[in-house]
Amino acid sequence: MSKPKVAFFDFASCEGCQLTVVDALQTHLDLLDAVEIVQFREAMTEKGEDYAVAFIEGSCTRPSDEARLFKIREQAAVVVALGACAHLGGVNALKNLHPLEDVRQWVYGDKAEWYETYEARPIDAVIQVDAVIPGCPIDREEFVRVVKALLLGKKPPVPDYPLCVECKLKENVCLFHLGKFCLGPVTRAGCGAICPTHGDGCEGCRGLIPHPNENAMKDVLAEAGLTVEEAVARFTMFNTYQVKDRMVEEEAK
Amino acid sequence: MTDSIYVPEMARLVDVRQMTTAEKLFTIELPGGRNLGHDPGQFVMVSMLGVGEAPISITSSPSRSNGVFELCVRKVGDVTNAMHALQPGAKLGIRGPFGHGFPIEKMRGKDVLFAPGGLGLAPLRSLINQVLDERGTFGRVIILYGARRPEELLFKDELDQWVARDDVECRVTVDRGDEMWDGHVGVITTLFPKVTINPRNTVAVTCGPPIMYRFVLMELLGKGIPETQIYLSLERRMKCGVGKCGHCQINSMYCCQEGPVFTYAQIKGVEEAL
Amino acid sequence: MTTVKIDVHHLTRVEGHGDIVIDVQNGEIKTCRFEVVEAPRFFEAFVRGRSYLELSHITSRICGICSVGHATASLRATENALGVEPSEQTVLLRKLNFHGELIDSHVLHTYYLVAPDFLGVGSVIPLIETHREVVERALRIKKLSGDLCAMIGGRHTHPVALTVGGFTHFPTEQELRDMQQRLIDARADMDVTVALFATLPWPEFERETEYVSLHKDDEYAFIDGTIVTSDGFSYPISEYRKVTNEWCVPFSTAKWTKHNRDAYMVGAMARMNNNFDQLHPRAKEAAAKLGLKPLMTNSYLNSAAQVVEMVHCIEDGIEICDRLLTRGIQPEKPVEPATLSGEGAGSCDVPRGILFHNYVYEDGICVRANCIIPTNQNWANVNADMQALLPQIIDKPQDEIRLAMEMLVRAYDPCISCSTHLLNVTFV
Amino acid sequence: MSLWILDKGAIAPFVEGLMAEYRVVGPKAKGPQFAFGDITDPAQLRLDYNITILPPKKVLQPQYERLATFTLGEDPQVEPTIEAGPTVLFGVHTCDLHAIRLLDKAFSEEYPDAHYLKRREQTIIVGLECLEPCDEHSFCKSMGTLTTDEGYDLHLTDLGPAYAVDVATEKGKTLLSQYGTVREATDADIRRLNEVLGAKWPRFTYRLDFDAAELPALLSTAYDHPLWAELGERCLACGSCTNVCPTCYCFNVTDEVNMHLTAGERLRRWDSCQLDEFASVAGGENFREARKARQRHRFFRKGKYIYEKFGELGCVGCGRCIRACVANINIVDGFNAIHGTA
Ligand SMILES: Cc1cc2nc3c(=O)[nH]c(=O)nc-3n(C[C@H](O)[C@H](O)[C@H](O)COP(=O)(O)OP(=O)(O)OC[C@H]3O[C@@H](n4cnc5c(N)ncnc54)[C@H](O)[C@@H]3O)c2cc1C
Ligand code: SF4
Ligand code: SF4
Ligand code: SF4
Repeated sequence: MSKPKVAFFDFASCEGCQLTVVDALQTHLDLLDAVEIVQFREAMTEKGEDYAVAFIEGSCTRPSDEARLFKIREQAAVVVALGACAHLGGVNALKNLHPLEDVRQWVYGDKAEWYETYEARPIDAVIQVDAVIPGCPIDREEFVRVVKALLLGKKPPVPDYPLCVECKLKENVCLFHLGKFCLGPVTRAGCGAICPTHGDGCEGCRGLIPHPNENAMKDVLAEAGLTVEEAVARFTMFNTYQVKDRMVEEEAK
Repeated sequence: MTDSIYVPEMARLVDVRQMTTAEKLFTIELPGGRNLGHDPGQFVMVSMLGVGEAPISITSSPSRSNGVFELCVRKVGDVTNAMHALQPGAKLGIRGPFGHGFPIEKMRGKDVLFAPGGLGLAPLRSLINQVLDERGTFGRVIILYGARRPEELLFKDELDQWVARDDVECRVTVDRGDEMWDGHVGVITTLFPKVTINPRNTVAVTCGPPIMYRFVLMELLGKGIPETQIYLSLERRMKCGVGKCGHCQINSMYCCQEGPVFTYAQIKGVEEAL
Repeated sequence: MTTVKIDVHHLTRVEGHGDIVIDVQNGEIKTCRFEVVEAPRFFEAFVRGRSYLELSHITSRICGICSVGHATASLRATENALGVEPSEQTVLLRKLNFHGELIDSHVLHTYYLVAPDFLGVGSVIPLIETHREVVERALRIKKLSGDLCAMIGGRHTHPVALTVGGFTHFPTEQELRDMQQRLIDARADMDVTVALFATLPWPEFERETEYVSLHKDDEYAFIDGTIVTSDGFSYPISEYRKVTNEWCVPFSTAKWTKHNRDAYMVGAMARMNNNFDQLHPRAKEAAAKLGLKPLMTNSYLNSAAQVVEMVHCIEDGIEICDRLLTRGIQPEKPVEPATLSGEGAGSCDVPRGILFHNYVYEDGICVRANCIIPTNQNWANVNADMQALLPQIIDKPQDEIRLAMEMLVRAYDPCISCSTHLLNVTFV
Repeated sequence: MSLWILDKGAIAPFVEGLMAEYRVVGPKAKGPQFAFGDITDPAQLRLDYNITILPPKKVLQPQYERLATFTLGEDPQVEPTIEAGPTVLFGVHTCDLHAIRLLDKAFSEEYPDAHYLKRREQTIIVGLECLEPCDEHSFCKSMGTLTTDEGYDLHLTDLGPAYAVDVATEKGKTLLSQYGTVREATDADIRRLNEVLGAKWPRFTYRLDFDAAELPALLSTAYDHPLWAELGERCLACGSCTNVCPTCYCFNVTDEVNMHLTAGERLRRWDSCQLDEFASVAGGENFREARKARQRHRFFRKGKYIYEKFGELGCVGCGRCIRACVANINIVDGFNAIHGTA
């Protein structure tokens, strides 16, 4: 079997996910035996254009990004969204909570019109995405698992169940028992419950599970002492793009 | 042999036949040509190592085993995709047979009405062929088979033989025909008015997609067949096949152990069953 | 007469998107600059409205390479704003975590991004075949530093356990002991690293500029201290604007800065120029082997200075482990804020140079924020260097010019993704 | 078999001795709570614990477990892996002892599970008599699990300065004689033991409004009870209730391969009937799509289905699911509500 050619691309992001890919090599140098990397700007100069698998990091934040995305989609047989920015919009989408003009002027002042920008969005808002590797940043081991699944022609093994499952299986003390807050019950697992394990509530970086009981989650947060605004703010840290419409609807009510 | 119930035995794929665009027929031989020793309606857990495991009904009849058995598999996901990529000679893991199949002894002397829909013919075929091989011990044999389109009909050669036989009343229908199709058109339930039966002496056997059950059951009950004489084969997610993993539970019943064949009486009113 | 046209679209082996544009017509330099084309991300605008507890988690996402640095600077800004004095244990753990990130970032830069230039290849990947032991050593050091970060912060990139006033999770003493041993074992790898980089033919190029960094009298400053410049200026962190003076240029989504001259430099070389005395003795030995001593004025040597800093951080890391183990790890609760309103600035000298975060809070909610990233502070200097270098090499083949320019920009270890979200807020 | 007295001071040397030969697993502090874990220093053992986050089930059926390894290629081979070693499970409360008995049945009936049974066979259980309720959520008295005379090899009862040790099996006897410094119980000790056991009962309260034996019958009338819809509204479907339950044993099985796709392993992981996809099949059908149906399934499993299969209730009253549920779904309140409206 010839090695599949893969390429990495980045849009608005911190490049932490690509860095995590580089990190994955520390323990999985054999990744390089299994795939041929033809483009990875962060780590190499060569630029091959004959890739079959495209890993895309980052959100689409300006109209000119779209053309680049279309081009990638046209070439790649498989497009994988790498990390929360690409999968959800991530922290980039926090700016969508403010009027766009205000955001531009706040940062660039009277030079605002020099810099192109629009509402930050996940990649699948622009092109079809075949698989996602969630997380901010992605989980090293999950990245490797997904690569292996792609090699096998299997569905990527990204869990659909909530974080509480992993957290409980690790036997962590639940943060709600410590008087803290956590989005674990509505957030997709797969990170090994890394935040609760380190004493901090899940912030939802892996996105919501398929049928989250958002109302019950808000009730739980309220009972734990958050105001409605605070509870909503917790949802928006990484999922603004997903929950914003619903927030607007609810406010209208 | 292994001492773990979860570890498959590596069997050899003897033959693969494309049946429709989505389904293939796999002929499989256990090590040493050992007989699988199954009852009609039982299933095996098929392992594609590295990919996973899936329950698949044995479609061949125990009466025709010849040291091999057959599976008719639709390509829908990981395991079935991997199976469809196999070439004859390949190895695949088999555990089983598991579950309770059709109680053929209880059917002897009775009229048997088969009502498979689509891929539902796969599990029923093992029973149909055994009944036909022991034809003398049964009353009437009626087969009402429906598929969505002519090209989705399974086991076409056998269907033709059944239709041709004098001792079998076999009718086939498709939801939508095409220019080549000169048979019956309509959903499977439109075949029912065409047969008259003696309900007391008839056993009905059906298998198909969940939506089909509701309508077929209405017909069967409408014909007066007792609930204890209607058999269905149900599909559930299964991770062990041996009554442990919990996925296949229908209320208190483990589909893999008590089923996959149930009488309508067993599942009637069970909200989770159909 | 020479005509050169170079347009390196999306310079590789750097973090983020930037283009080198050179246009020389008949010997006359029309354009010679580095353009930042990274998509702006607007952090300062969207952290408004967020809780003080979230700020370090959000701003760590400015940069995946120096997320610990951003988180730490952010925490210091918040703590200064809200009257929080972190405990000694917190200070030690943060420093240790910071060292982990610095080693990680420097090994990435020196081994993965810079070394291929000297070995004549386009990336680290071919080196796996030709220089396997070099790659394996790099991976080893990188894994060590990543594991060090994960031991304290919970994961390598975007630390979890760092919070305002302390930590939400602590390493066990056993973990610390094991880590200390690994740091000690890494000395061997560092010796070979120093020897390797001592053999590299650094390009010759001198251009003296102003060097800006943090400074402490009693230690090599990475977190807190005062801002000092090689031109003799010194400011408290809260007056960082007197140094940074930001301005926008049309071809760059990142802003530029200037202080006493038109440009200044930050980063490993700047730190070493200003704080050479505070380096660990073993790091000074390494510097001697690499032929480095203040005042260094060849920007290419920034990468060599990073090697010296790696040695320093490993040695200091070993000592910090000692101090923590002697004290014993206490599961301290984070220090609560004294007030929920106020303004504060925080600063760290992160791998790429001095970094500032500055927030204003009202009732625990951020209402204004400003972050000034090291790479931005270097842009003006990068361009000044490019313009100084070009006439010296203008007669060389275009490919050589291109490579020299790429290497020059890369020597700054620019982190372009972090540098594109700046703002001019006038604090009133 | 017989009763012995082990001074509290002799616990540490006893455990120390065990550690040399066995993996010793016992309750340890985990932040403000407790968890069973490997004892590497007798001082870690917290026999004063109230309840652990996960039940000791995890020693017999680990959260993640390798079932088999395999090689791929022309002639693929698969080998079972049974990971078991000599283990002492130390300090198991009585409700959990009842639960282990139930698991023993579940894993040995019809198709015996060699993976579980091998570990079970290699595990020596030291029980610990509960003298007061773990906390406000315990309802062991209602479930009849607040004491037991089987399911352990040794059983400790705290008599103040010493433990009374009930020796129930040969294995227990050997263990005690090899590593324990004990003396035979005197009549006075036995009197003291009876006093202690007698005094514990009033400290526990009945929390079910009815006799637990009525549960299966009660539930047969409650399939369409409005409670399920109410719970379905509140339930987050996070699976915590079943993951902490000592009698839940459902699992999922997945394969992992190496990078070269030449070999791999088959793994099993705890699964939960509360999760969205648990009962879904190819074609998109989900047979328990609604959260209310999943909650009902849990209640029925605990109060009826398991009983029908094994002759014992599937709930031992440990209260872990109540503690774990962030949405405050309470199985006691649920059962009582059904009883109240039946
Ligand atoms: C007793 C029995 C007998 C059977 N007999 C046959 C037979 O004879 N022939 C036959 O072809 N099939 C038969 N089946 C069905 C067969 O077992 C399934 O189609 C099979 O499990 C599919 O496995 P897979 O790995 O290929 O698919 P999977 O990869 O499991 O996926 C199948 C489909 O389900 C979806 N899916 C997967 N996981 C989830 C999830 N978590 N949530 C929602 N959707 C999901 C996928 O998207 C895909 O479309 C039988 C089933 C049973 C229980
Ligand atoms: S800490 Fe969070 S993820 Fe863990 S169990 Fe509690 S709510 Fe779930
Ligand atoms: S623990 Fe509570 S919220 Fe979670 S699945 Fe169980 S009942 Fe639902
Ligand atoms: S159902 Fe709840 S109370 Fe009963 S045994 Fe399980 S976890 Fe404990």
